[in-house]
Order: sequence, then structure tokens, then C-alpha cells
Amino acid sequence: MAVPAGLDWVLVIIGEIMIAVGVISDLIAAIGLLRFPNFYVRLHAATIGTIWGAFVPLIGAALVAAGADFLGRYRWFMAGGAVITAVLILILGPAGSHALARAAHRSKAAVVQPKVVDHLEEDSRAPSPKEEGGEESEAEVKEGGEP
Amino acid sequence: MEAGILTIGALAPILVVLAFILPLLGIFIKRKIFFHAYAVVVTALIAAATTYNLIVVWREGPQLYAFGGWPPPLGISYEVDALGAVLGALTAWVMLFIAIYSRWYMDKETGIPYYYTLLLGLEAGLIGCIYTGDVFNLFVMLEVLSISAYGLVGFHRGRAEAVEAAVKYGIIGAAATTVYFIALVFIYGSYGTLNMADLAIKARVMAVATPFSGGYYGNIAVAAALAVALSLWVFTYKSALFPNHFWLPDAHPEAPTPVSAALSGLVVNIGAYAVMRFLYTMFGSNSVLTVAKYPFRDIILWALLILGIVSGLVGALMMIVQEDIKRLLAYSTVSHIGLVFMGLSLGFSTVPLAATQEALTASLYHLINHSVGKALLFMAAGIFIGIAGTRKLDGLAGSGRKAPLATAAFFIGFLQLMGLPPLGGFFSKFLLYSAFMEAGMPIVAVLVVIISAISVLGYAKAMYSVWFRPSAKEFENVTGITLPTAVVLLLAVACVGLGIAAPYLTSALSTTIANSLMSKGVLSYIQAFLKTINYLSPP
Amino acid sequence: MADRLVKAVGPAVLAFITYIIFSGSVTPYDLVTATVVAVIVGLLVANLMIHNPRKLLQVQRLGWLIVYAIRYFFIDEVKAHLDVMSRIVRPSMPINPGIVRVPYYVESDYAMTTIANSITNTPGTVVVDLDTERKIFYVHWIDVKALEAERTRKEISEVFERFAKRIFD
Amino acid sequence: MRRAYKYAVLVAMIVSTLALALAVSAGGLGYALPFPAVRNLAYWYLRTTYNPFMPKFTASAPEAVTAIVWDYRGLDTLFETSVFFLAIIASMALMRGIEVKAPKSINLSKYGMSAIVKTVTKITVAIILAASASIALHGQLTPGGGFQGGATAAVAPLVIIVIFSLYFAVSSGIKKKSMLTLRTLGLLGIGVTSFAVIVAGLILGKAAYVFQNQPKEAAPIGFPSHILGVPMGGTLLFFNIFEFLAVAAGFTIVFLLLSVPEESVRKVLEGGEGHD
Amino acid sequence: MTVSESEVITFIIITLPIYMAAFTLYAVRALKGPTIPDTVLAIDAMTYDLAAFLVVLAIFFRSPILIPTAIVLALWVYALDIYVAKYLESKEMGE
Amino acid sequence: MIDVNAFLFSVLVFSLIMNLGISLYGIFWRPSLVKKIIALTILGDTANVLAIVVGYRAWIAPNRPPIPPVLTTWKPTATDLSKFSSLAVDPLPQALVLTAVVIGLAVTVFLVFLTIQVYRLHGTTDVRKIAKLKG
Amino acid sequence: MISPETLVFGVLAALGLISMVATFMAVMERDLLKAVLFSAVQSTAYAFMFYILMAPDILLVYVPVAVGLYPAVILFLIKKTERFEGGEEE
Repeated sequence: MAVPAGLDWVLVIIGEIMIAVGVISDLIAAIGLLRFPNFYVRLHAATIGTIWGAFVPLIGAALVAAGADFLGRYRWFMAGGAVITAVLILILGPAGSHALARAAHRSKAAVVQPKVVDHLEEDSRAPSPKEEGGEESEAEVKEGGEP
Repeated sequence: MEAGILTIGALAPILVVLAFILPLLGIFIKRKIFFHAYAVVVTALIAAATTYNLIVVWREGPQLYAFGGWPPPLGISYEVDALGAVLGALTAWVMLFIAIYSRWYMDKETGIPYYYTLLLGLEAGLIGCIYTGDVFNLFVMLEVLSISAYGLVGFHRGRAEAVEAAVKYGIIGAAATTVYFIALVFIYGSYGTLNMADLAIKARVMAVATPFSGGYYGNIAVAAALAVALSLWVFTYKSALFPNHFWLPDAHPEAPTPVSAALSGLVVNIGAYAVMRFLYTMFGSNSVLTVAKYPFRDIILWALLILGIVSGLVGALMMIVQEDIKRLLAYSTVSHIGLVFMGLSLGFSTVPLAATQEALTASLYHLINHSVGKALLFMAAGIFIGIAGTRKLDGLAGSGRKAPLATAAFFIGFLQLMGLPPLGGFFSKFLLYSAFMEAGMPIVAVLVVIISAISVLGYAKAMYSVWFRPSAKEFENVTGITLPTAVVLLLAVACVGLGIAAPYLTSALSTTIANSLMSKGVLSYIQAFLKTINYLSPP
Repeated sequence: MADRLVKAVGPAVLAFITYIIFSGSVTPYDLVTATVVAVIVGLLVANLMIHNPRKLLQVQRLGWLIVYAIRYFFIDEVKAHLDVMSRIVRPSMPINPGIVRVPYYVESDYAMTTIANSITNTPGTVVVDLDTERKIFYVHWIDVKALEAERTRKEISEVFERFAKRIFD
Repeated sequence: MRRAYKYAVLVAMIVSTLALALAVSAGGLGYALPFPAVRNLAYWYLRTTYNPFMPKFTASAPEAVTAIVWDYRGLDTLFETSVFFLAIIASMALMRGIEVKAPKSINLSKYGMSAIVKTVTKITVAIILAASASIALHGQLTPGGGFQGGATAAVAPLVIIVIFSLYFAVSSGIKKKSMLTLRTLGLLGIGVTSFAVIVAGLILGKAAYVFQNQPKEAAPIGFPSHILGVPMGGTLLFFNIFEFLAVAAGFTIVFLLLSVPEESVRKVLEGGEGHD
Repeated sequence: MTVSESEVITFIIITLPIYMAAFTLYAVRALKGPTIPDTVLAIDAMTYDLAAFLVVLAIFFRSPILIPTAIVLALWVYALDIYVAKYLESKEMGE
Repeated sequence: MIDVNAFLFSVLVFSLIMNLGISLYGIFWRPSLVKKIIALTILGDTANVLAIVVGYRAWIAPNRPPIPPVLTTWKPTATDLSKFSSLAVDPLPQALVLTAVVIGLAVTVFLVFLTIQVYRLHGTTDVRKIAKLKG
Repeated sequence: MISPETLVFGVLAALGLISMVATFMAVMERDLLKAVLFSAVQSTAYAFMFYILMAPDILLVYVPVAVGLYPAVILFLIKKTERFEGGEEE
């Protein structure tokens, strides 16, 4: 199995660009993780690290592997493994950060500070109006939520 | 040369596979008697097989079983010489008695399948440790042994002391085995092999390259010294030598009584056995550890001697103040292990070889005496505890009168450990004494006597409580102790036999030592290894 | 049992594809083991995974998935990433965070999860919690631009929702 | 104050590490770097793990580590597995008599974590199981093997227990008994595989060894080395499959036991049992 | 014309220090805390990136055989996330 | 002249040795049983890394790294085999470590169960308090 | 230009130092939950080391055990027992 001539270079170049994007995103995400003031804001930096920092370079590495002849017969194994890992990260990464954010909010392990508004806090503090539409709560927000 | 003796190679794997089945059967079979019978049958088979191995090894010299048909350093091999065969048979037979005794003791407990799984696992670990010819396999078998032991110590999960003792035993034990693993890393790093016989060659002949493992890497003397020093921690920990004895008085008494017998009688032997393997078979008297530039071996042996003495004294002294009969017996184990280590440490380069051989013989003899005697004592104590319902010596007062036969056996066991002349204990202690006299260490020889004398006080206290002391309350007449009494009586007969056969045994064990630990024995150990390599190597 | 077999088809196909891609080779050995593994895995997870197996057969859903993937990765992700990355590297670090309500109007769990994961996967918005009864996501937003439910939905999740509806509902 | 002390110790350790390293490398000690040649024993492993030129002295698996683990040093691995098994048995002995039953009239969706995580788990379980099976079944060709695959597969039951709640897991068949059965069967399979050749040898009257895999000069029977043109390493494939089952089940047992609610444990324990 | 090995390798060598800097910064955040979710988040991001970078490094080492490691890393870190989240939000781990 | 490679490699080795020391401190001197277990896992891990370091081999050229001990061809020629054995790292320590990891896992799992049981019976996992409770 | 070999060894050295700091923090930390997570950081560093030292098999075993299982088991343990070493918060 070989990639048609000419295409391999294209694959490699695209893959390298993706890897480069990934590495730079990693660095920026790490800086963001250090600079941002609280856990919830850091979640966004971590998302950069997950999607552009991990998903993209994984796909890129798969492309490079598909194009790079010198890796031998196992390079399809590598490409396949990288793609499956990328897909799993794409699915699992957000679920993990969501679970973490929810747990942090429920257990008050991390405070939402600074903040403009925290509707979740309001809704969980007030006994939630069960069968009422979204309009009702909208009004509440306007009263208390404006910065 | 055939493929090797199957009973050597298949013993431990079959044993552990037989143990695997038990929990599954436990789901389907609820009758307890089935598990008792199963355990007895399996241990009896193992006892028969180890005895067969002993006979074969005795007749034909060291036997090597190469697993998978790979020549030894490439594959794992079990190598059984006379010493290993003797200890293996001892282990299997004592274990058989323990399994029979468990029929009585464990009948009222829950979780019988788990108990027997762990007990058979313990036996597999013991047999594997003794038979193995590979230092890394020794590590694995030590872990098999240890995990079973931790599980059994904590088996009475409702007792706070039991669980706590198991945790203490477990954490430090796991650290110790990890340190042994580091020692193995050093050994492999510098010698490039893990086989005991191969290491024995390489530690002695400075410029040899065995077919599959040539060359040295770095300074092998330093590496060997470091490895031995690190690995001694785990061995002394397993046999509860003085600074590492802290767990034993907590752990052994808290285990179920048959397990106490196994731990005190058999598990502590492993440490002594492994030290013999390390300091005599592998890094022996003419090895790299004794050359003039690096006299590491003498330092290590001196340290062991001193620790043995201290251990003997501490154990004997602590026995006197104990109020709990099983704790008293546990401290007695510490004391006796001290004696055993004193014997096996008499291998300095300045000591005449005859004295070394005599001391090692005494050590081995004492190991056997102690195993049988201590198993007997724990099991007999279990009977009295069952009668009185307490472990305190005060509460046990007079309980022996309800079970006179067991008491008789109990007394024989104590006299055995005390060292009264017609019994085995006397001869092994005497042999130890004369070995030290011969080696020109009269002070140490006298210390052996002193340790025995101190321990007499503790034993006398226990004996007095069980039989002579008037009981505070009236015990009910007990029934159903026929089986355990029979077991302890059989062991008592064994004790007497060990004493009566002393002249024969002394010479037989002396031959055993000569055939396995002295230079002639090591040579035959190595020859069996080389023969196998030649037989199995590719053309 | 027959019901289970029908349900098992979806996960089995997924497992088969995963196995082959992960192995990266198509020797007879791989095909045989992949089939065995796929059947076993399919039967194991059948009841867990699929509620309505017929949806799998509608090919246009797959087409929408691909369209959605392309649009998502090349437009939405790029915009969001560049936005947050610029916030990180700018010395003033302009952030204006808060947790807002975002309603959603899809039925199935898969569609809802797709929307939520899409929201979380774009930097700048993270689903912190959700209320399945009132159909509201609580989204942590790095730069709160709106507070009313419909406007937040327009800003954050409208595109995702449109596609999710086509793919899963 | 204590904090400052702590960090001072940390800094001192880092500095001393660097200083020691500097001293060693400046001293020119040969041990500082790995050796250019591999040890002789390792050389033999690398030479014989897959060598068509020595058909009577090879393990027939391109993966040297798996070959060592299950063929050259198979005994170690058998006992390693039994250590894990004995640990599980000892743990079960500590937790004996404690059964988890899903309450009859219970709304399972009330337990567990958020709906998003649940849905994601539903999708990924199949992928996880397939990938782990691939790791295990290619253990003789690529890095991986029974333990690795089993440990990866164990993610699935574990996240199910944690995300959907223990009751859901129990009601959908992840039970202690079935897992113990699976575990025991896996181990028995390992045992049978390790004794297969020697039993065949005893029947055929030929020399054979415990844990034998490929035919040897001295013991001429063994497992087939290739299957469908792919090296399968003889026994290694079977060992990997059984170990896969055993490890996945073992991990699951551990987590089932650990996630038992504390109240029900206390209820059993207070039922009273102590023994002298 | 086949892909030149040295070109790809050189490219990866250039990315290596940048990546290592990111890894160190993640580790700093993980060790600094201040709260539990912060630490987990940092480990999370660190490990996903590590999984990606292991694949890239496999090209550098010319050993595509090293790949299955990445998937295991990603899966188990997800499991770690879940455990910690469960720990924080519920009373019993099994409920 | 200091060999930079040797320096960097020694930093690795010495930090591992430091880790051994720290974890031994944790096992013996920290009061909490849980902390002891954590330190125990670190000790085991560090020993494993040391074993792998022992099995590593030097690079044959500055840009020719060693390869994992996996042969990537199924129909090797003699050249392939000799190239493989001249590049691959030592597989034996890896096999040993595999065994050691699983064993460490088993022991840790059981210790965890024991510790939970200790807490059920004593109400604490602090060894100092347990010693006090015992009297 | 630094040679690739030096670069890789430099990564190893950095990982060694990171793991050392993480180990130290894990052993010294009073909050056991944090200690577990620090030991997970150390495990990640070790996992990377295994990779660079060309031991993919070990990585595959080690990651489930040390990154996944140990923290999980110890989290369960802490949940069932107490979270702070030496009693609840100071």
C-alpha cells in the first residue's frame, strides 16, 4: 500500500502544519492555564489544549504517517491508532471538562470569581420553578443579573 | 538426560492452579466439608510429591527443571539441591498437618473457600521460593507468599488488631520487596543474568562467559555488595530478625491459629533459606565478595551474627513479660530465628570450613526442629484457646486438664524448643554451641546457652498456666477436639523422632549442607546448570 | 433476543470499524478477529447504546454529519480558538466571564450531547451544568455578550442545534 | 514558616541532584551513560524471539517483551497473575458476605452523573472495547498483550460503575459472581495453556516441558507458530486472550468491591463476628 | 520523489522544546493548584497533549509501533477526570 | 570538559534516586496510612523506572535513536535481524517491570481494602492515633 | 545546533526533575486528595520517561495502573475514610 506520488508530500506538509498549530496551541494553552484567574476561565484554555493542542496534531501526525514512506509497513497502524485516539479525545475531552466543571460548581470546590453573572447559582439557590416556561426565569435574570 | 523431573517443575504451577479453582467452586458448592477435603487431598499430594523429589535429589544430586525448554539464563529454571529438597518436604508435610487441623478450626468460620485459596497460595509461594533457581522468580514467589500471608493475617476482619497488624505487615513488607527488586536491578545491571547458578559462576570465576550471558558491566563487587545488602532487608524482614521483627508479635498471633502455625513454622524459614542461597551458593566464600580488596561478605556476616544474637536475646526476654499465649509463642519465634541466623552467619573467611559446615548443619537442624515444634505449639494452643475462649494466660489457667493428650503434646513441643536432651531441640542447640566453640568464639557459644536459659522462663510460664495453675472458672467439657489432638500428637511424635534419630539426622543434614552449600555442593549445583545448558542449547 | 440482535448491529459495526482502523492492517487474521470481537462487543453493549436502530440506516444523516464536521472544524473552531488565544496572549487579558442559561430544543440524548460537546469543544464556552427537564444548558462564557435566553442561544449554540437536529432527531 | 522550610528542602534537593550529576559527569565515570551494546542475554532474546533461521530455538513472536513475559519467563507471569488473583481473593475475604443488590423499585436515572457524560459513555464503550481487544489480540505483533488490553478494557465497566451508579452496573450484569467466574475461567485457561504441550507430550510419549511453546531440539512438539499467515507466537495468543479476560474481570471486581456503599458494609459487619 | 526523512525529523526536533515548555507549564499549574479541579484540569490537558505528542514523537523515533500508548493515556485520564468529579459531587462513589 | 549527555542522564538517575529516598521517608515517617500507600506506589514506580534505565542503550549515532524491542518485519532477512539486535533496547528489564507493576498493583489494592477496614474499626487512618487507641 | 540525542536526554532530565518535585509535593502534602493528584503528575512524567526509554509495553501497563487505577483506588479509599492527614483541617 503506498500513497500516489506527489500526494505524499502534500500529506506531509499539511500534517506538519497541523502539528505546528498543535504545538503552538499547547504553549498558549499552558500560558493561559497559568495566567487565567480562576478554574472556570482556565477551562477555556484547557479546551484549546484539547482540541487544537491534541486533536489537530493527532490528525496531523496521522497524515504525516500516511505520507512518510520511511516509517515502514506499520505506518498504517500508526495512522489508524492516531485517528482513533483523536476521535476519542474529541468525544471524551469535553465530557471530562464538563463533568469536572459541574462537580466543581456543585461542591463549591472552585469559586466563580470574577464573574458577570452566575445563572446556575441563582437557579440552584432558588427552588426551581418546575413546570414553568423559560420566560419566567428570564424576568428574574433581568432583575438580579445585570452587571 | 530426560526433560527433567516433572514433579519439580509442575508442583508450584499445579498447586496455584488448583487454588484458582476454589473460589469458583465456592459459588456453586456450599458444603464446607468439600473444601476441607479438597485442601487435605491437595496438600497430601504435594507432600507425596516433595518427598519423591527429596528421594530423587538425595540419590542423584541437584535436579534442574528448565521451563519451556529454554536453557536456564534464557528461561526460568527450578533447581533443587539437597537443602531445597529437605526444606520443601518439611514445608509440605507441616502444611498437610495444618490443612487437617484447619478442618477443626475453620469449621465455624465464614469464607472457607477464600481461606483455603489463600492457604494453598501460601504453600505455592513457599514451595516456589524454595525450589526456584532464579532470583527474579524468587521475588515473584516472595510476593505470592506475602500477599497470601497478608490476607490470612487479616482474615479475622472483625478484630481491629488483626487488620491493623496486617496493614503494618503489608506496607513495610511491600516496601521491602520493592527494595529487593531494586537489588535485582543492580544484579542484572552488572552481571547481566538472573539465574542463581549463573550468578554463582560469575561471582567466583572472574573472567568466565557462560554461553548465554557473557561479560560484566561496571564494578561487580560493589554491585554485588549493594544488591546483597539491599536484599537482606527483605529476607530478614520475612524471617523477623531483630530490627525487622516488629511486625511479627502483632501479626502472627492475630492470624487464625493454623495460619499462625504456618507463618511461624514455615514462612520465617524462607528468609533464612534465601540468605543461605545468597551468601553461600551465589556469593560464597570464594566469591567476589571475599577478595582481599572488598571484604564485604565478612562485614555482612558479622552484622547478621550480631543481629542474630540480639534477636535471640530480645525474643527470649520479651517472652517472659507476655500475658498472651500466642504472643509469647510469636516472641519465641523471634528468639529461635536469632539462633538460626547465628548459625548461618558463621561463614567468615577466618573460620575453618568444618566449623562453618557444622554451624550450617546446626542451623538447618534447628530450622526443622523449630518448624515442627512451633507448628505443634500454635495448634495445641489453639485447642486450649478454643476451650477457654481467651488467649490470656490467666484465662487459660487449668484449661489443659480438659485435654490431657493435647497438653502432653504441648509439653513435648515446649521441651523441644527449650532444648531438653532426648528431643531434637537439644541436639541442634548443642551442635550450634560446639560449632561456635570450634570456630574459636566461646563467648557466642555461651550466648547460645544464655538465650536458651532465658527462654526457659517464658516456656515454663506457659506450661505452668496451662496445666498446673488452678483454674479460675470451671470449663465445660469439650467435644470434637479429637482431630486437632490427633494432629498435635502426630507432631509430638515427630518431635520425639527428631530427637531419637539425632545421630543419623546430624550426619544426614551435614551431608545435605555439604552437598548444597559448601564448595563441593556449589560445584554440583553449577554442574547441573551447565549440563542443562549443553543439553538444551541450539546445535 | 431478536431485539437484542437488531440493536447489536450498530455497536458491532462501530466496533468492527474501530478494530480495523486501530489495527491498521487488513490481513485475514485481522478480519477474522475483528468479526469475532465486533459480534461480542455488539451483543455486550447493545442495550446500553442504541434506542432506535433504524436511524442508523438513513444515509442522509451521515451526510449531514460530514457537512457539520467540516463546517465546525473550519469555521466555528477556528474563530473561537483565535479569539481565546488572543485573550491569553494579550497582556491586558480581557475577560468578562459568567455562567448563562442557554436553552435547547432537541429531543434525543445524542443530539443534546452533540450540542453540549460542540459548545464545550469551542474554547470560550463550556457547559457547566444542564437541566434536562427544563432543557437548559448552563454555559460558562468567557465573554458574556448577552443574558437573555434566546440571544445566548443565538450567539452560542444555534448552528450546532440546527445540525444536531438533522443528524439525530 | 513550615512552608518556607519545606520549599528550602525542595530547592536543596534539586540543587544537590544537579550537583551530584555534575560531579559524576565531570568525573568521567563510565556509568553515567547507557552502554552502547546490549547485554549478552538480551542479545539472545532479540536474536531468538522471531527467527526463521532457527526454527527449533525461537518463540515465534516479533514482540520480544511479550515473548519473554509469556514464553521465556512464563512462570513469572503465571505467578504474577496469581498474586493479583490472591490479592482479589484476600480483598473478597475481607468483604465477605457483602452483596450489592439493585433495589427493586428504583429509578436508575436518578443516580449517577450528568446526562452528557452518560451519553458520551454509551458511545465510547464500544470503541474502548474494540480498541482494547485489538491491543490484546495483536500482543504478539505490536506492543500490548493480555494485561495491557485487559487494563484498557477495564475502563468501560469502571466508568459505567462511576457514571451510571453501581446499581445500574449490577442490574446490567456486571456482578461480582459473574466477574469472579470470568476471572477464574481466564486463569484456568492460562493454566491449561501452560500445561497443554506437556500433556500432549505425555500422551504421545515425547519429551516436553511445562510452559513449552514452540518445538525444541530436545522436546520436539509444540504449538503452531503462524495463523492465517500472521505470526501468533504459539501459546502467546491464547495466553493473551485469557489474560485479557482475567485482567478486565479482576479490575472490575476491585471496583465493584470498592464502590459498595459504606452503610450496607457496616450493616453486615455489625452483624457481629469476632474470633479469638 | 519520496518524502525526505531528515526534513520531517528536523521539523519535529524544532517542536520538541516548545512542547516541553508547555508540558512544564502544565506541570507547574498542576502542582500549584490552588483548588482540586485546577490540578485535575492541568493533568487533563497535560495528558491529552502528551498523548498527541507521543504520536508525533513516534515519527521522530521512526517507530510507528509505539502508537497504542496514546489511546491508553487518553482513556485513563478521562477515567481520572470522572473519578475526581464523582468524588467532588457525590456522597458515595458508587451512587 | 563535561559531557552534556552524561550530565543530563545523570540528572535523571539522581532524581530517581532522590525519589526513592523521598518515598521511603513517606513510607516510614508520615503518619497517615493513605499517605504511606501513596508513597509505596511511588517507590515501586521509581524502582521500575530505574530498571528500564538500566535496560536502555546508547544511541549509535546522534540522530539514530534505539528502537523498542519489537521486530517490524514478519519475513526477516539475516540483515534485518542483526540490525534489529544492534538497535533494540534490552527487553528483559521491560518484562521484569511488567511483572513488578502488576505485583505492586495487587499489593496496593489489597492494602487499600485493609486500610478501609482499619478505618471502619478504628475510625482513623492515622497510625499515631491507632497506637494511642490500642493503649 | 543541539544534537537530537542531547535534546532527548534533556527531556529526560527535565522529566526527572518534574517527577522529583511532584513526588516531594505528594509526600509532603497534608490534603490526601491533592497528594494523589500530585502522584498522578509524577506518574505522567514517568509514563513519558518510559516512552522515551523505548518501553511501550511498560507504558501500556503503567498508565492504567499508575495514572488510572492508583488514583481511583485511593480516591475511593479517601472517600470512605478521611481526607486530611492527621485529622480534619487544621
